[in-house]
Amino acid sequence: MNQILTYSVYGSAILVMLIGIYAVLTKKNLIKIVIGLSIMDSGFNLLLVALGYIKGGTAPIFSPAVAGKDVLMVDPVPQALVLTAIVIGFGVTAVALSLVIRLYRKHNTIKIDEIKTLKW
Amino acid sequence: MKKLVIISLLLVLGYSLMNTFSDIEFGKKREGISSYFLEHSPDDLQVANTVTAIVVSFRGFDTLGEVTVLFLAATAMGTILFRRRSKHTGLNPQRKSPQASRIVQAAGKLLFPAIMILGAYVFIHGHLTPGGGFQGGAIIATGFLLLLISYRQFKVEHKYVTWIESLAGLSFVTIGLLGMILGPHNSFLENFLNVGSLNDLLSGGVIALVYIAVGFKVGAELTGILDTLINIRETGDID
Amino acid sequence: MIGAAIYAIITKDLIFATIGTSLISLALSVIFYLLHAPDVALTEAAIGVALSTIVFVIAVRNTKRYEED
Amino acid sequence: MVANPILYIALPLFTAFLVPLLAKLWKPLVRIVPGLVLAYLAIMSVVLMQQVSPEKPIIAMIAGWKAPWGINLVFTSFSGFIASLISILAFFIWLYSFGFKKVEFDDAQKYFILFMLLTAGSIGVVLTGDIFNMFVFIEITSLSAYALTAFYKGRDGAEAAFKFLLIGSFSSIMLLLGIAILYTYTGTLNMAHLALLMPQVPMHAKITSFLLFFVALGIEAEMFPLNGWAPDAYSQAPGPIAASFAGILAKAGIYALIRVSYTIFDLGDHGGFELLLVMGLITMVVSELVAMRQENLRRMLAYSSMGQMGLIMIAFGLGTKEGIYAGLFIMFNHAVIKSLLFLASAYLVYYTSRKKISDLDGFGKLLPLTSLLFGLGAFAIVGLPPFSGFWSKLSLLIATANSHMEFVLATVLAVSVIEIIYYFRVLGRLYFRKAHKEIKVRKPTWNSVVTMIVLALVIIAVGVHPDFITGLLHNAATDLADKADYIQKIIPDLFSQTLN
Amino acid sequence: MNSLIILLFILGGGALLSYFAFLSKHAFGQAVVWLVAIASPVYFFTQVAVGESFSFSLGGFELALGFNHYSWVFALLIMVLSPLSLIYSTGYMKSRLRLGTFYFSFIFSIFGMMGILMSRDLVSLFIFWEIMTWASYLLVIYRGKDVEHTGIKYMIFSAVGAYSMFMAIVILNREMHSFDIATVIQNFGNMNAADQWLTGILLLIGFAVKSAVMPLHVWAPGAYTNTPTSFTAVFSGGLSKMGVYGIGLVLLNLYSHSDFSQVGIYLAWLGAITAVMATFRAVFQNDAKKLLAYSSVAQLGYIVAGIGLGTELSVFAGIYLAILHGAFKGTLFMAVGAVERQAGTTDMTKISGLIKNMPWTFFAALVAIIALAGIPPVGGFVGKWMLYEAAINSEHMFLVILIFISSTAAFLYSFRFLFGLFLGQQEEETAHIKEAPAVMVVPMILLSLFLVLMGTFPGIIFKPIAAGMAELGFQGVPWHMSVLYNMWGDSVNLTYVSITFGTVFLLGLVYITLIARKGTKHKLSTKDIHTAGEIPKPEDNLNYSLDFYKPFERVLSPLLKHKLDVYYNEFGKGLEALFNFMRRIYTGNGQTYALYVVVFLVALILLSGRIFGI
Repeated sequence: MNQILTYSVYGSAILVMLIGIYAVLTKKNLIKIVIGLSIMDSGFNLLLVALGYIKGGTAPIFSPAVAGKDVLMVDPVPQALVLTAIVIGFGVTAVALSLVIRLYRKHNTIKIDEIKTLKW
Repeated sequence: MKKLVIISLLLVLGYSLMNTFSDIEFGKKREGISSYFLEHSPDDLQVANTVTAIVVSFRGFDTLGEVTVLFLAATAMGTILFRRRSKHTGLNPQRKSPQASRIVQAAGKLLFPAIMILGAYVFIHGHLTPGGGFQGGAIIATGFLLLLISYRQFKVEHKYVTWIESLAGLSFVTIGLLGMILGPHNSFLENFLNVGSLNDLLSGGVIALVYIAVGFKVGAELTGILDTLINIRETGDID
Repeated sequence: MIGAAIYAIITKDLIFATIGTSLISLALSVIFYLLHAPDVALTEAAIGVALSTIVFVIAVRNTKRYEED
Repeated sequence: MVANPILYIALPLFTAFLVPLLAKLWKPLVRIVPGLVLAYLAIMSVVLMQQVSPEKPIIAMIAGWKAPWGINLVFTSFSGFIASLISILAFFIWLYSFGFKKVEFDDAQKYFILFMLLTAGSIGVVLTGDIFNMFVFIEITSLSAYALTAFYKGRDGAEAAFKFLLIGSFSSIMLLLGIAILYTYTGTLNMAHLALLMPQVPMHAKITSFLLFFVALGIEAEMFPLNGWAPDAYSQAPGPIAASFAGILAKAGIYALIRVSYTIFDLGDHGGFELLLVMGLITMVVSELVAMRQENLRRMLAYSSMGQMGLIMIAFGLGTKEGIYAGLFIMFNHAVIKSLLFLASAYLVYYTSRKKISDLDGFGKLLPLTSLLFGLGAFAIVGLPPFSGFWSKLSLLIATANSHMEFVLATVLAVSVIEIIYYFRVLGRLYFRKAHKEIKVRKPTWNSVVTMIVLALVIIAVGVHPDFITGLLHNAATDLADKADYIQKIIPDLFSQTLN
Repeated sequence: MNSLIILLFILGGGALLSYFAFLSKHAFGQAVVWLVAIASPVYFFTQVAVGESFSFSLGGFELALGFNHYSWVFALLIMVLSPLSLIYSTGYMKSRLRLGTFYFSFIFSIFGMMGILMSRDLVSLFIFWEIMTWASYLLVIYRGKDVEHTGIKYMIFSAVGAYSMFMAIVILNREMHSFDIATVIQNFGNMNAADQWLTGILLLIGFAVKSAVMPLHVWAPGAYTNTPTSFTAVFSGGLSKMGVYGIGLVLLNLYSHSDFSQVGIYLAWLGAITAVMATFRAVFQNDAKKLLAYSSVAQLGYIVAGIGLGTELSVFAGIYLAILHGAFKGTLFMAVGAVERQAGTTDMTKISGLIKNMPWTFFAALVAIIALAGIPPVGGFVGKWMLYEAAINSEHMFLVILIFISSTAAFLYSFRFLFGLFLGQQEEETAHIKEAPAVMVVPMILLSLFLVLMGTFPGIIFKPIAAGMAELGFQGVPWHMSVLYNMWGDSVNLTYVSITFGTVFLLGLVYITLIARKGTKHKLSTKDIHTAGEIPKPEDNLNYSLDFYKPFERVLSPLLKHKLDVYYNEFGKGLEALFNFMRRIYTGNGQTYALYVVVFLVALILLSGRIFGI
């Protein structure tokens, strides 16, 4: 049971990541590429949170309800990391999209293989 | 053909990642620094939300970095889209796109204060309940987003955004530097206030303050980013 | 979620693709909640579902809506 | 308090947040205040470098938490050396861009914000003792680098920045994966603690994680074939930014790579170093050969820069203390010399709106000082005495020879010949050709002249009397080579527990 | 302070000073150059001596300076030749463009040469070697002619040479744990044979490039021709001798006690072949400077042959010829430079009969040519004789033949040089040419007098050479070996021979100037040539110097058809194509770059088993 859960949770997270990478590597559209990057990040976030999950744990908050009791809590560190990762990912996505807009204004296309003034 | 190659590459990659992670049993408790956090967050810091304690205190530096990343993203977008911050005031009559419907406008008007309050609540209570500076800030930004969408002539006053984001950022760093002067270990971002008691609003010492600063900062930052993007057509003298 | 991801990358209409990513985030947010990570869930909901999507939409509006081959 | 490694990060961030407000007070402050801060950091570097020794690193806690629980900034002889190098170089690059007439006020504001953050991020990468924190700083560095690459309107900066971003995103996701693997197996994020717990990580996870780190940081360190972004970014960014890419960004990248492969992982002697060596060799050969055929001066410099990075990787890939010493020496030289070349080339190329090498005929007469300094830089970078580049090349070759790697030795030298050819081709054009016609050139401003002359003086001073820095380099090499010592200095309690 | 350091300081400081002085005012610059030209030899001859040493530590290396008797011989040459050329060039350099660079590089390359000679360890040797190389490179491309070809070719070959030296040096260091030359000599035997051969060959390549030995000589003619002539004098006369010095050092000193010294004989062969080929090429040059350039390569070939043979006499001859060649080739280049400056060209088919216009220059050139051709009153004869003798004694008969052929052919170009430029009938176009200014003529004359002096009192140069040979491990006074010496008995030395010849020569000169001058009264146009019915057009060059040795050229044409140059060029082109191909890796498409990242990662993962050995 646990084995299946392990494989399915991690597997789906990795699969989402791979789908993202696939989009980045094959799609010609710049926005699609950025979407791919963001999917990639989502996959990773899922993976990291899942890694921190502890069966039977509660959210790592010492609310009055749990105060004083000895409770098992899920690992808070991955959550903190994912928090950071999400925000950073958003920042990168925003910058990427503004670059896409600028590229579109300049080249009037958002196909990546038509934008290669700089080469060799 | 190319796609096939790529897919096979990705399969190899996926296999090796899976191979690595499948050894880690899902949902199993592991040893590590997190137990220390779970122990010290309520005891030393009197912070109920351990994630907040980690984000703000144990790994406060990361948060500073994060806030910086957002600030950086806002600045970067301004640079990339050649946005002139100072010249941009007042309404813009040349706006071509149609107004949003009345319903949306009314809903926006109604929801905006509620969203604002929610956002403020979230970041003020960051050390007690789930949520905190980032979440609250993001919620506030959504509120502004609503206004930006529903009222076409709505303008975010850049002066204020700039002031808020700068002051919030400065207060974050200043709190950190004060920690170097006042804190018991003289280290950056160190708590120098009374930590209060667990599950009080005024607990956690500087953590609450930092998260409020973060909330303002993130809210201003995200609003700025959205505003930059929404208004590029008018201001964007992009080559 | 995987379905949303696949949809997001195969659809030619970028607005729909954007909605696909938004769906991913939504699903992710729920999963985070289920994994006892309310902080992350909240963040993902606010940033991933709302802000990210809107940023994508704006970008699409400023460029081209449809992907061409 | 006055001299604390934290200030390397805190002050630039503070300034960056402050700049928009300063703009409202008095506009010149936007230019001046960053300079003052950087000057302070540069002075602080000198002070700290005198305090630090391999036996006594300076460790700064954040929020009063000791390692491995809190994030620490670790200013050792090694990291401190790189951080000092970066901060001092940043000051000079600021000085160079101080005049910067081409940029309007509003842009200047953003320029300095981004530059401060680039500097802070890079120093953060170098100083931090925590691996996730390093990731955050790498992101800060990369984001500001993307924005700065796309800074100028008229150029194809956006294209370069997008490529950079695309590859940079891969870098960050791999870095995150690597961190995730390490965290799940060890439960810690502190580098020293990771290094301590590394033996308990199963081999295949260790290798996957190492490879992910290797590729991710290889992107930052411009390793072939991951360096597609580099020539574009270097050639499209503003001159001083290209200089800081070479002197600051790439240094942070290679530092992270070195730190990961030397300190965190224990794979070095089991193939990690060989991998680094081989990749360095390939990077160097390919980049230098490609540089040979460039028509665009800035691209040529960019490829040459990548070649130098390869050289650094070779040096560190030897895995001996001599190799580390040589690698550090090359890093130092590359930072100073390449900066000089990029700064000088800004006047040669862009202010005249000429990009091709063949357009440079006769510039020696039109811009005598700039051309002279460029020439000096070219002499130094190819390793001719009496300039500083020679000593680093000598130490690298000695280290290579002592590791019994004749093939590497021969390749490095053969590639050096190619390097000489393409640099001297440019020099020949600059000096010994007649100018095409009357070209309007732009005279360097006083501040850029001062910057370039200072860099040139450093090159000559180190070239004539290398003992100025060999002591520091030796300390740094000693420091990096002794991994156990690093762990012990940072987490003494846990270290002694493990021993018992 | 140590006198060696002061000498280096005079040269190095002088170089920098001259650069800045020329930036401010021309006269200042000239003054500095004069100062250096006078101060450095004066200081050298009065204060510096063999045996002084100076050791210091730099960058973690223990470095040592100091002359030994062997390097002293070469130092003498440099310190005579270079200051004279410096003074000469104050007159020679007409254009004031980039004079600062010119003198800086000039003086700096002298600095480099002196440094090489006083280096007692391999690191400082290499440092000075590189300094000398780049300084001379700046002079090669100074005129801006042919920068892409000649300049780059010179730099490539120099760099290849220097770096192979570099490699050898670091490998030696690995084995010896020291850069000190004395230590290397001492412990050399302890090295394994493979390393001995490797380092030996690499070092030889390094030095052979500078002395233009056969497959590595292609840079030389072009570089010698393109350099401003006042420096060519030093370049060909002094700088190339550094290669000779190095070969001597390697073969006779470092490696003398190992099997490796067998290589010497092959080097001798190469030298001899170089001599023959270059001589043939020299014969057919129309340009006087080019002719001298090829002749330099040829002469260096002899010298290398001499040193390569490795017997006492041959080494002695080699060193002696090296010194002599420095002096006479210096003089010749100076003479050509004077002609170049006054007539505007060195093309022998354009000018002729300059003897009347430029008698002093002619005199200097004549003396030098006599030395070159090896005619008794001047030293060249002795050198050649000893070389023949050594070659014959070594029983490599074919080598003797080669050397003999080349020295015979040298007569051809010697004659052509003299005849083409100075003798023959004067043409109207060249009638207005005047003698070069005194600053140029005086150094030339001084140098030619030095040549005469060396021929007349060979002791002044034989003694230092003998001392130098002793340093290399050849005991005794080598010229005793010579048949020449024995024939004249112990008490007779060359002074008498020279005086006799000199007197005859002077009488002849007096006869020519006083009496025979009246000889040719009737004036014929040099262009009045039979054209077999065809009417010569004005653009046809009908000077008699054109195709001077046409029939001979026809005979040799199959031999001369193959130029090594061509092969090198083809090789270069192939490389360029390869590089162009490699450029395509950077396609410009961001996605491709991203793909590289993934491919690279996957490749590493797949190979991880091999990389990490599990």
